[in-house]
Amino acid sequence: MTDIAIVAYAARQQAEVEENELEMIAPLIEQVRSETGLGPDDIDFTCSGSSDFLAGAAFSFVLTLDATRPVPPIVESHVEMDGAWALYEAWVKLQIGEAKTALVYGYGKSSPGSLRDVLATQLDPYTVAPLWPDAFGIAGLQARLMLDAGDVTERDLAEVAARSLADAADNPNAVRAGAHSIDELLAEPYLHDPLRAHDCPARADGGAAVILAADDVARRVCERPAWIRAIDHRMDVHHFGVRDPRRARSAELAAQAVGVTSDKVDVAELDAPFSHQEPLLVRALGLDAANTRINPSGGSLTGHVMMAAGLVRLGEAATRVHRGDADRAVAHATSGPWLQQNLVAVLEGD
Amino acid sequence: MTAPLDPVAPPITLPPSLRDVEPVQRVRTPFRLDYEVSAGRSMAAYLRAMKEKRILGERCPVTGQVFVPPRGVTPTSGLVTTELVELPDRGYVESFCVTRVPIPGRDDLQLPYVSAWIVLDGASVGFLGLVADIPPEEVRLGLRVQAVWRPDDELGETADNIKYWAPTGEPDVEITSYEYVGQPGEAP
Amino acid sequence: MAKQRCAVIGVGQTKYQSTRGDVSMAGLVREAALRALADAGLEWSDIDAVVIGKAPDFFEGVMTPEIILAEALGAAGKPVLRVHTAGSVGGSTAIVASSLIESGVHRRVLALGFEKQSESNAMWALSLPQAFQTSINAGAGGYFSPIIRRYMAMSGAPELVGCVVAFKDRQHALKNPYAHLHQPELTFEEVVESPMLWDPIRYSETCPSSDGACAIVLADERAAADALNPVAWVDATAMRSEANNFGGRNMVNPAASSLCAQDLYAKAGITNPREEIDVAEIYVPFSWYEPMWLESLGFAERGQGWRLVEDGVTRLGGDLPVNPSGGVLSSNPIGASGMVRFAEAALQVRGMAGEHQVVGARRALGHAYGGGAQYFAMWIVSAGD
Amino acid sequence: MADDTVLRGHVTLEYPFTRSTGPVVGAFLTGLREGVIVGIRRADGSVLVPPCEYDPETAEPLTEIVEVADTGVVTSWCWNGAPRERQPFTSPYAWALITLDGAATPMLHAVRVDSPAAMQTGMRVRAKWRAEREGHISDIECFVPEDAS
Repeated sequence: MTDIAIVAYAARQQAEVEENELEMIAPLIEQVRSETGLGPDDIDFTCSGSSDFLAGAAFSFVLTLDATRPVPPIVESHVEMDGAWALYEAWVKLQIGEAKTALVYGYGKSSPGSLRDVLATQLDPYTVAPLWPDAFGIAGLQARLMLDAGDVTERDLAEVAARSLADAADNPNAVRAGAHSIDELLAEPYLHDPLRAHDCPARADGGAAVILAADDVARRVCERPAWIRAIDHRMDVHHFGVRDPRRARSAELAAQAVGVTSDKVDVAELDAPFSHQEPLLVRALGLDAANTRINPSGGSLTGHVMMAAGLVRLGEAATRVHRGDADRAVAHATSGPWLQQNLVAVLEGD
Repeated sequence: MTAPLDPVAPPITLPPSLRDVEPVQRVRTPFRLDYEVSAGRSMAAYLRAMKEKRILGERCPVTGQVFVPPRGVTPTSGLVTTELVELPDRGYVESFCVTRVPIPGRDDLQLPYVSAWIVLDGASVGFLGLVADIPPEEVRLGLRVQAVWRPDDELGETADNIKYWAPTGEPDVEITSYEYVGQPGEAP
Repeated sequence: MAKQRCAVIGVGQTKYQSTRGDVSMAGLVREAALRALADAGLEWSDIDAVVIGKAPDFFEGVMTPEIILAEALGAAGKPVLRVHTAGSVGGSTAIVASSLIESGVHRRVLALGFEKQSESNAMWALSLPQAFQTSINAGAGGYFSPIIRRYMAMSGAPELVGCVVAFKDRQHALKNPYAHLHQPELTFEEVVESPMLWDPIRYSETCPSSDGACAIVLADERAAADALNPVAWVDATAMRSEANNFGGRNMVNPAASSLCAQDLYAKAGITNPREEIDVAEIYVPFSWYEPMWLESLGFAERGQGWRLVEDGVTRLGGDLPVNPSGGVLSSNPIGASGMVRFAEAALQVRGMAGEHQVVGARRALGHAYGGGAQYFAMWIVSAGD
Repeated sequence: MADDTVLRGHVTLEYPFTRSTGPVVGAFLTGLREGVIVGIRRADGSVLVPPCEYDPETAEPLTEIVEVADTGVVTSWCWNGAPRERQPFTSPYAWALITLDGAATPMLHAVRVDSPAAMQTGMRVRAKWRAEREGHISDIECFVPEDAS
């Protein structure tokens, strides 16, 4: 395997961004380029992730291509997925050995449409989506199953929220933050019983950009590259009756494939849009919560950009390796209802 | 190997209650999503100028190319635009299509109609518009045209303010290269 | 790890038609995937990963439909990627799948492209209402007509060259059981007389709107050795993208296209494509794009591509058959159309193209493009040694 | 730029999609029109509702459609206190996973009760059928507690 690292990361999350998607993503690309000194001509491969259903337009990614300066033409691809999977595609390209550097970006604006309704169109279109179940209702069913089974208590969920909100205070990209006692949170009314508002993701507009580099290039442009030691992703079945919502089997498989538990994990950035999904993922990935700092950024609970949240987790984990805060970090991305599809990566410093 | 069109799905068996009834084969699933789209900074300025019958483009900070309509970032730089420039409402037809099929939501367009890429004087790229006041068969590459605006009381923050483009009567622009976008004589 | 060799060991297609009313989306993709597995002699459990490509999700009104197709594609517990690069997506999807093999990450990958356009309709999905202005371009024809007009003016090509291409591809389609348009009675005169929709594009010079899916099984060298049928080696792949509109852009022969082809040939060791390539499956949704792409792809000099069409070079039996399957002009399930080109190129060098087989084809080009002729994906496949 | 405030435009994307169902999903919808609920049998004998065309684990095709009851047990629920446009009701109700008698796995639908206090995991419910049915998931108006009038 070729050694490939995340060498730069930039992101923006905001409740509502007034710029269009192109204006929103271009400065982030510019930022990772200037951090690494890699200009448009120095990038061998570009890959992005976004969704037409968020933009409300077909072929919406064609409009944001201009942010890459695609004149002259570039080697480029796009996934209709979270940018984390664009990073995976770029990682594969770099593994072949013909490309040394890659620009990856993901973005989405949830504010123009109603994301909760948009996500209903991701469900079985014949027997489920026609009822237009919203994303919070679907997540609430999963939370209740976990509560009923004793996997978690409502206090556990409030603890996740309180810690995330407190950590988010140090994250300029968080859209929700602050110090709250657990009892204070538990006193809040239900939004969608059993979920309270702080159990649900703080939707945001925004995006993230990352530069990947191989071997010597990574060492040249970054003081402490975050080496991608392993990366894997898996899909679960969709049918609501078949999946055990208390588990994320695809996350378990991906975590095993990358060897999460083979060594101590200093930091884990998990894409858990709902509070109950954090303990579920901690268990699925086999993390030792007592010795791993979970979501020091505040996580998706305090700022969630659809189609970029996973790439943000990769970037946040890499940043902690860059800064020397962590030697070994785990990053996770997810897609689909009840954590149907999951990606897990292990990042390490030298 | 199986023959090309052999069925691949095995037949299903039904319980007695469904054996003698007409099977459902289609299901209606009406779809509707609503969006409030933000124009972005450059486009907002462009649309507001449109209301005053002015056309704004943006200048690429690297190449100096002028793009219209402005989208906030020029593809020749990848950078967010800082300079907007006002362009005249005149130009030439770079190429065009005579459309004879109706399009959804445009029942007002009489067939056939001519849609054209119009390069405004001073712009580096074509700008999409309708050409009228001339029989479709007389529209040609290089034709000089000028904007015909909607009446003042119908103007809004929309590109639809330009009703169509009409011939100016000036001599045609001599096209030196049919392949390249932009002002004649500036092809690479 | 050095770059691994990659081979096509299985191809599967559905019958393309305007409405596949007999199947769900799952049933549609399943049909292509099962046929590809059968061709490869594999079971679901042999597949390491699935790469799905399709064009806008609005066609089916399902966001990221790969989420609901996991069961149908045996993808439970496996990696699934979803590619969307506009019209070129079928080609890009095959290339992403091949990179999973070339990188050594996986040994057997299922690539699949599909579109079930009949769930809505193409004109709606390709001309969605936009904010701040009403649309004046009617679908893809409205976009590409002005470009074709420039090519006609630049090349001085005779007016009926587009009709020659359209008639040729419909004749080819008669030899392809999967093709959507089977029009045995069609005459050249009928092609010429068919109504102008997007002048200078006639109705007969445009592609249909199809339901359909296409699947390819890709394998590494070791897995290819166990393949049931002859394999096609992937000699080279290339992708390029460029901006939609900028001063000096060559609309007729975009730099992204010609540079993509140059890169492809360099990787495949091809110095004279006209001599070294036996058959080409080129993405031609509007007839005039055949001569245009022939020039861009280095098969003809600038402004001369139409001569190959006129001289019958691109007919089955000609010196460089183009789209013996009938091409996009005869079947167009958008998300799969590019992959069909790639798959048909592979079938040719495997000697498995049936009635539309180009005799002795050893090396073939698969090509796809999308957006405003901005996105390009190409591969060269060849027969084994 | 003189005026720097946000400028927004409205877009409505709307289409009356009509989907072809294939035989398996079609059988489920045919059943709804006829006032019965059907599932599909897996190799181990268990019944999936709604029926799935392919086995979720083995990817093998499933073919045996079987009838299940229109009564069952709530295995999970979430209160929808502020229903959104197009959802089954305009007044509050619960989303629920319901395992029907004879089925091994739950399906999603709405349960109509007055308040979350009336909802409980493990409660028994029955389908409330519409009088006019067409072969659509909303042919079941909702589920209600089994003993409700």
